[in-house]
Amino acid sequence: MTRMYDEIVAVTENRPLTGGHFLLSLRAPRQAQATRPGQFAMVRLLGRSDVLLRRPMSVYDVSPTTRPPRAAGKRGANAHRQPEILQLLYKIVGRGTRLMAELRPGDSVGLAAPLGHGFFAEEYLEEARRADEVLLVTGGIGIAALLLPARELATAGIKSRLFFGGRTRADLVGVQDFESSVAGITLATEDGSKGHRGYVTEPLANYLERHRGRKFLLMVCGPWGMLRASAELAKRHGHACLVSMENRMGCGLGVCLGCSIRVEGTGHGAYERVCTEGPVFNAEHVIWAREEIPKI
Amino acid sequence: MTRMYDEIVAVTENRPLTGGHFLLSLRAPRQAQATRPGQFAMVRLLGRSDVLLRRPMSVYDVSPTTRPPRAAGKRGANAHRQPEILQLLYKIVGRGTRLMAELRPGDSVGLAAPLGHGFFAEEYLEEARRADEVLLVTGGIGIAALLLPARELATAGIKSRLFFGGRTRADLVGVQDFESSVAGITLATEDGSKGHRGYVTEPLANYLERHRGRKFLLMVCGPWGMLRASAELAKRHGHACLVSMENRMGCGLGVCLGCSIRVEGTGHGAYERVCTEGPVFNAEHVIWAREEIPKI
Amino acid sequence: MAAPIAERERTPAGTEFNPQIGVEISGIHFANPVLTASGTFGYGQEFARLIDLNQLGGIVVKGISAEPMEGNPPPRIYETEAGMLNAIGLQNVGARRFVEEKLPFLRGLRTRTIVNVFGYTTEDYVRAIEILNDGSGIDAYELNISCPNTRAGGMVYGNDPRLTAEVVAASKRAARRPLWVKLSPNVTDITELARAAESAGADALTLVNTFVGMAIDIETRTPRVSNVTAGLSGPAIKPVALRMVYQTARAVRVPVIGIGGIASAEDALEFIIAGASAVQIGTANFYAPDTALRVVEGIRAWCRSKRLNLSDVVGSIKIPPSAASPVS
Amino acid sequence: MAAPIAERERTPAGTEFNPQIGVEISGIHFANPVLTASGTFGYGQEFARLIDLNQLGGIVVKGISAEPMEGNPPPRIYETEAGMLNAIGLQNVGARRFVEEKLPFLRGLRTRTIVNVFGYTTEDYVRAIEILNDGSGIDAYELNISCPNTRAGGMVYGNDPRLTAEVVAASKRAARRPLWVKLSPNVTDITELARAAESAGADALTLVNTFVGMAIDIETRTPRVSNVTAGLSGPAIKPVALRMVYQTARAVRVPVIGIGGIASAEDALEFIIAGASAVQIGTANFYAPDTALRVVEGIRAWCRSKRLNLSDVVGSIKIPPSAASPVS
Ligand SMILES: Cc1cc2nc3c(=O)[nH]c(=O)nc-3n(C[C@H](O)[C@H](O)[C@H](O)COP(=O)(O)OP(=O)(O)OC[C@H]3O[C@@H](n4cnc5c(N)ncnc54)[C@H](O)[C@@H]3O)c2cc1C
Ligand SMILES: Cc1cc2nc3c(=O)[nH]c(=O)nc-3n(C[C@H](O)[C@H](O)[C@H](O)COP(=O)(O)OP(=O)(O)OC[C@H]3O[C@@H](n4cnc5c(N)ncnc54)[C@H](O)[C@@H]3O)c2cc1C
Ligand SMILES: Cc1cc2nc3c(=O)[nH]c(=O)nc-3n(C[C@H](O)[C@H](O)[C@H](O)COP(=O)(O)O)c2cc1C
Ligand SMILES: Cc1cc2nc3c(=O)[nH]c(=O)nc-3n(C[C@H](O)[C@H](O)[C@H](O)COP(=O)(O)O)c2cc1C
Ligand code: FES
Ligand code: FES
Repeated sequence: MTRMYDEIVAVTENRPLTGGHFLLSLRAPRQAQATRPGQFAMVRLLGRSDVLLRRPMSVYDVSPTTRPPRAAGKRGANAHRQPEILQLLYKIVGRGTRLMAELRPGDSVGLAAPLGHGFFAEEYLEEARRADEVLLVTGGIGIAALLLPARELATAGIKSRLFFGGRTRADLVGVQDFESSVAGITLATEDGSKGHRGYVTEPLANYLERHRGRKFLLMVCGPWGMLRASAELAKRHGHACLVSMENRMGCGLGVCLGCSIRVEGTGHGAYERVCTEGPVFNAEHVIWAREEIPKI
Repeated sequence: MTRMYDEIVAVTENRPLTGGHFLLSLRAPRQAQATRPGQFAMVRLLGRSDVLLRRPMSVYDVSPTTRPPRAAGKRGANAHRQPEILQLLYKIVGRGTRLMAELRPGDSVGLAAPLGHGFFAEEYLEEARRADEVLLVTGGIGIAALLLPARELATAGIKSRLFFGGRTRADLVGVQDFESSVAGITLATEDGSKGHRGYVTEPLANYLERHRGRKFLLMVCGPWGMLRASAELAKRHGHACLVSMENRMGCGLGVCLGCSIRVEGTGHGAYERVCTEGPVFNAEHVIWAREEIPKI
Repeated sequence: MAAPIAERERTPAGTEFNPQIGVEISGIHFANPVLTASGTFGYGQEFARLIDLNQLGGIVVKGISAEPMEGNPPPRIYETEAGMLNAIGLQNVGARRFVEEKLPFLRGLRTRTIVNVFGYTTEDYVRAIEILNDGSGIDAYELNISCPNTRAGGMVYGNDPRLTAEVVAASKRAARRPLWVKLSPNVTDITELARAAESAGADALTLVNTFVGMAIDIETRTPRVSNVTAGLSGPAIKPVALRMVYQTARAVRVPVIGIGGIASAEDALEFIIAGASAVQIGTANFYAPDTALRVVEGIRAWCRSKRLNLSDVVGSIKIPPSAASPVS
Repeated sequence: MAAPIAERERTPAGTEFNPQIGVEISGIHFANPVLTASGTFGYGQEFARLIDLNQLGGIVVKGISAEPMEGNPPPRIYETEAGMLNAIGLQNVGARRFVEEKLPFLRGLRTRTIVNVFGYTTEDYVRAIEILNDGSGIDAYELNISCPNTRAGGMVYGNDPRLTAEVVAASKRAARRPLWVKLSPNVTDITELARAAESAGADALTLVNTFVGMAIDIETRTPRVSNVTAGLSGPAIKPVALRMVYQTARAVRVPVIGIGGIASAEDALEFIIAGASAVQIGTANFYAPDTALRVVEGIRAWCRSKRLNLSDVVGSIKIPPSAASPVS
C-alpha cells in the first residue's frame, strides 16, 4: 500500500471552465508528490454535516506552482521541482460539487490522497510497454483521470492517442493540456458542435478497424456505456483494456465496502472495492451486466 | 398584526467589530421601513440543512444607505429618505453566528422581519411619555435592541440615558451610535477595562437612589440576571420597567410555541410566546423564578 | 378522473400536458396533495400574511384537546443536526375556544381543514371530538395517538396495537367526519399499528409523528429540553419516515399520508412514489414558510414533465427483482 | 482506581489535574472510553497509515460470520441529510480467514480488539464464536442481533425479546470471552430488549445499530440502494440514539456502550453523561478518520478542566424535578 495523506489543505485557485466545469488547485505537496497516474482523492467540505461524505475526484494534475494548465506542457526549468499543487478537474452535478464551486482561494478542504490503484499498477505498465500505441478513451469528466497517464506514457516513450467525447463542445475541457503528450486527438460531440457528431466510440471503432494487426492498449474512463462499448471493441479486436470504474463511495479507504462491484477472475472474492482494488480494473474482469454496475 | 416580509435579501456589508461582534447590513427596504423599535428579525442561512432553524436577531438600525453606523447620527439631508438597509449587530456565540460572520457582500440570507412587539406598543409609549427620563439598560449584545428605541425617544423629545455593561471593553460595541440620541451614557465592565468595574446595575442602582422622586421608565435588554436585577430595582423604586426577553425560537412566527415563557396577569393563558406577545414584556408580568426562564 | 395513460401518450410530445394533481382521501377532495402538518402551522391564520393559504391542499391545525392545555415549561425546543427536538407539551386553546375563535377564519378558506385531536384517555379523545363535531368547517379529524395513556400506566397509545384499536374505534364511533389516524414511528413494526388502526375504522393513516430523542448540555449536565426527552423532526428523519410510509402503504388499503423531513418537491415525490396519496410539511414551515407552495408547484411541474397524473405516481415505485430482504 | 473526589477537590485549583479516563467493561480494561464501531473501521489495518491505532480504546472489527459472505449488489450506500444509508449485506471474509489473516495484525496492537459476530440462525452465531474462540488476541465478542432470523420467518433477532434471549444465551454458553450484545434501535421499547439481553447473560450492551431507512430516485422511481431499505447512521440519528442509551443505562446493571452519530468529544460526553461507560465512533471514521483520536483528547481535556475522572461523569445527568413524562 503506497503512502497516503489525509490533511486539511488550502485552496489556491478554483477556476471556472466551460460547461459547469472547474479546475480546483490545492496546496498539497505530500499528496501531489505521492500520486501515480489514475489515482484519486477524497475531498471533504469542512464545517457542515448535511453534506457528510467526502467526494471522490481523480487527480487531474500535479504541478510545482499554480500556473494555468495551458502552460503545463512547457515545464522547462520547473520540471525538476517537486510538485506542490494538486489539481482536480470537476463538473457540477449535485450538491457537493455545487459547493466545491463556491470555494475561494484561502478556503480549506479535507484531502485524502492518493487513493486506489492507477493505470500503472505493475502488470498494466508491462501491458503498455508491449503495445504499439495506448489509446486513451474518455467521455465527459472522465478526462480528469487521463492527463497524468498521458504524461507518464510520453515520459516513458510510449505513443498514445486521445479519444474524447462529450455532449457538446463545452464538455471538451482540458484538451490543450494533452497536446504535448499525445500523438493525436480525436474529438466527438453528440450535438456535432465539435469533432465527430456522435459517440467517440464510433471514431474509436474506425481507428481499430483501420489499424487491424497493430497491438493497442486501451485506457478508458467515462460513463458506463462508454466503458462497456470500449471494452467490447477491445475484446473484439483482441486488445487489452483498462477501465476506471465509478461507484458511490462512503470512505474511499477500503473500510465501508460501499463501493464494491462484482469482478470476475480475481482471487479476492466476488465483490471488489472500486476504491481499493480499483478504480482501474482489467475490463476482462468486469461483469458488464447492468445490475452489477450501479446506476449511481 | 403589522405587515411582515419574508424574503431572500442581499448582504451589502458584514463588518467585524471588537470582541467577536459584527455589523451585518442587508438590502431589505420593505423590512427596514416596517420595523418599529425593539422588533426583531429571523435570519436564515441558505443552502444548508445542518443549521436548520432561523436565528432571532434584533433590528439594530435601518438606514437609507450602508454608511458606517458612526455617521448614522448625522442623518441631515438623508433623514427624509426611506431606509433601504437593515442592520443587525451580532456576536459569535455558536454555529449559526459563526457562519453569519462568514457572509460576504453579494451573499444572500433569508430575512423575516419585523417580528414581535417592540418597546413602543401603545401602552408602553404612553408610559414613556409620562416618565421624566427613560433609562436604557443593557448588557453585552442586548445593546442591539436599544438603538432604535433611543432614536425614537429622541425624535419624540423624551429624554433618555444609556446604562451599558459588558465583561470587558471589547464588548461595548456601538456606543458612539447612541451619543447623539441620549442625554448620558454610563459604561461598566466586569474587568474594569472601561467605566465602572462591576455590573452596570450598580451605577443604575446609584442613579435611581440619587434621583428618588423622579419618574423613570426602564427599557432593558440583556442577560437574564441583568433583566431580573433591573426589574427588581425598578419595582423597589416604583418605576415601570419593560424587558426584552430571550428564548430559543423555532419559528419566530408564533406557530411552534417553542418560545413560550410563563407570564402572569395577562389574558392569554399562562404561557406567552416571546416571538409574538414579546419579546418586550412588562417586567411585572414576568415570573422571575429560575425554572420559568430557560437557561438557553 | 385522470385521463387514461394510453390517451395521454398519444398526445404529441410538444403539446402542454396539464397534470391532475388533485386527490381524494376519505371522501374529501383535495386540490393538491400538499398539507401543512399539525403543530407547525398554528391555526393557519399566522401564515396568512406570508402565503396564499388557498393554494394549499389542506391545513392540519395544532393538536386540540377537550380542555385547554398549558404545555411544558421552557426550554421546549433544541436544534440538532438537520433536525429539531420539541417538547411543547401539547399546549392548545381547547376544543371549545378553537371552534369559537379559530375555526371561523379557517372556514373562510378554500383549503381543507383537518383538526388534529389528542387526549390522555380514550374518553378525552371522544370528548374533544364531540365538541368539535359541533363546529362547522372541519373536513376531517386526525387522531394524534403519540400520547401516553394515563390509565394504561403511561404507555403510549400509538405504540401498542390494542390501545390503538381501542382509541380509534371509540373515536370513529364519536366522529361525524372522516377519521385519520396519525401513527407514532417509535415502534418495532409500523405495519402492525397501521393494520390495527385500519381494522378499528381509520379512514386514512398519516405518518410519521416525531421520533423520541434527547440532547444534553455537557456544561450543566442537564437535558437541553425541560421535558428530558423530546420529539425529533426535520430532514434528519426523512429516510426512516419514508421507509415506514413505504411499508405501511403496502400493508393497508386506506390512503396513507406521508410526513417527515419533507423540504422540497423532490422529497414529497419520494413519499408519493413510495405510496403516499398526499404529504404534510412540518418543520420546514418554520424556516421556509413558502415550502408547501413550492412543493405544490414542484409536483405539478414534475408531473407535467413526465406526462403523469398524480394518481399514476402514487405507489409507483419499482422494486428490482434482486432486492431480497427488507432489512439492511 | 479513581482518586476520591474529596481529595481532588483539595488539590489547589492551579495544579494540573490528570483525569483517569480508563474504564473497565466486562472485566477488560480500556485505556480510554473510545472505540471504533463495527463496519466502519475495516479490520483495523486500513487505518494504520492514517492514525496511531494504539491511542484508541478499542477496535470493533467488521461483522464476522461463520462462513464468508459476499454481500449485496451495488449500489449499497446513499448519502442523506446529515447521515448515510448502507446495505452492505454483511460482506465479510468469514471467521476462519479472519482469525488467520486479520487477527495477527490486531494482536500486535496495544488497543483492545472486539469482534462483532452475526448469523442468520442461532447455530450460525454459535459456530462463528466457536471458530473465533480459537483465535488469540480477541478481548470480547459483540453480538450483532440486527439480522433477520431466517428460521423465524425473517423476524429480526434484536426486535424480539424472545429471539434476543435465545441467541444471547446460546452465544454466552459458547463464548470463551466476554459477550457484548449490540441492540437494534428499531424497536418500541429498547429497555425491554436490553433487559432480555442482560438476563440471558450479556456482559455489556452496545447501542445503537442503524435505523432502517430508505431513499428513492424520483427519476427512475427505484430505490437508491439495491436492497430497497438500508441502515441510517451519522449525526442525524444522534438524538434518538442518545435517548435510547439514557433509557437503557437506567434499566440495566451491565455497562452500556453508546453509539450513534458521534463526531466530536462533546457528542461523546453527551452519551457518557447519559450513562454510557464508553462510546463507539462509526460513520465519522469515513469522512474524518482522526475523529476517534480527537474524541479521546477532547474527553481528557474536558475532564481535566472539570477536575473529574471519567467514572464521575458516567451517568451523571441531572434531571430537573419538573421533568415529568418520558414522552414528548
Ligand atoms: C474514482 C472516482 C473518480 C472521480 N473523479 C471525478 C473527477 O475527477 N471529476 C468529477 O467531476 N467527478 C469525478 N467523479 C464523480 C464524482 O465523485 C461525483 O460527481 C460527485 O461525487 C458528485 O457529488 P455531488 O454531491 O455533486 O452529487 P450528488 O448530489 O451526490 O449526486 C449527483 C449525481 O452524481 C452521482 N454521484 C454521486 N456520487 C458519485 C460517485 N462517487 N461517483 C460517481 N457519481 C456519483 C449521483 O448518483 C447523482 O447522479 C469520480 C468518481 C469516482 C468514483
Ligand atoms: C428576540 C431576540 C433577539 C435577539 N437579538 C440578538 C441580536 O441582535 N444580536 C445577537 O448577537 N444575538 C441576538 N439574540 C440571540 C441570538 O439569537 C443567539 O445568539 C443565536 O441564535 C445563537 O445562534 P448560534 O447558532 O450562533 O448559537 P447556538 O450554537 O445555537 O447556541 C450557542 C449559544 O446561544 C444560545 N442561543 C441559541 N439560540 C438562542 C436564542 N434564540 N436566544 C438566545 N440565545 C440563544 C444557546 O443556548 C447557546 O448558549 C437574540 C435572541 C432573541 C430571542
Ligand atoms: C413544534 C412541533 C409541534 C408539533 N405538534 C404536533 C401536534 O400537536 N400534533 C401532532 O400530531 N403532531 C405534531 N407535531 C409533529 C408534526 O406534525 C410532524 O408529524 C413531525 O414534525 C414530522 O414532520 P417534519 O419532519 O416535516 O416536521 C409537531 C411537530 C413540531 C416540530
Ligand atoms: C457501512 C456500515 C457498515 C456497518 N457494518 C456493521 C456491522 O458489520 N456490524 C454491526 O454491528 N454494525 C455495523 N454498522 C453499524 C455501526 O457499527 C454503528 O452502529 C452505526 O453506524 C451507528 O453509529 P454512527 O452513527 O456513528 O455511524 C455499520 C455501519 C455502517 C455505516
Ligand atoms: S468507498 Fe468505502 S470501501 Fe470503497
Ligand atoms: S418561536 Fe415559534 S412560536 Fe415563538
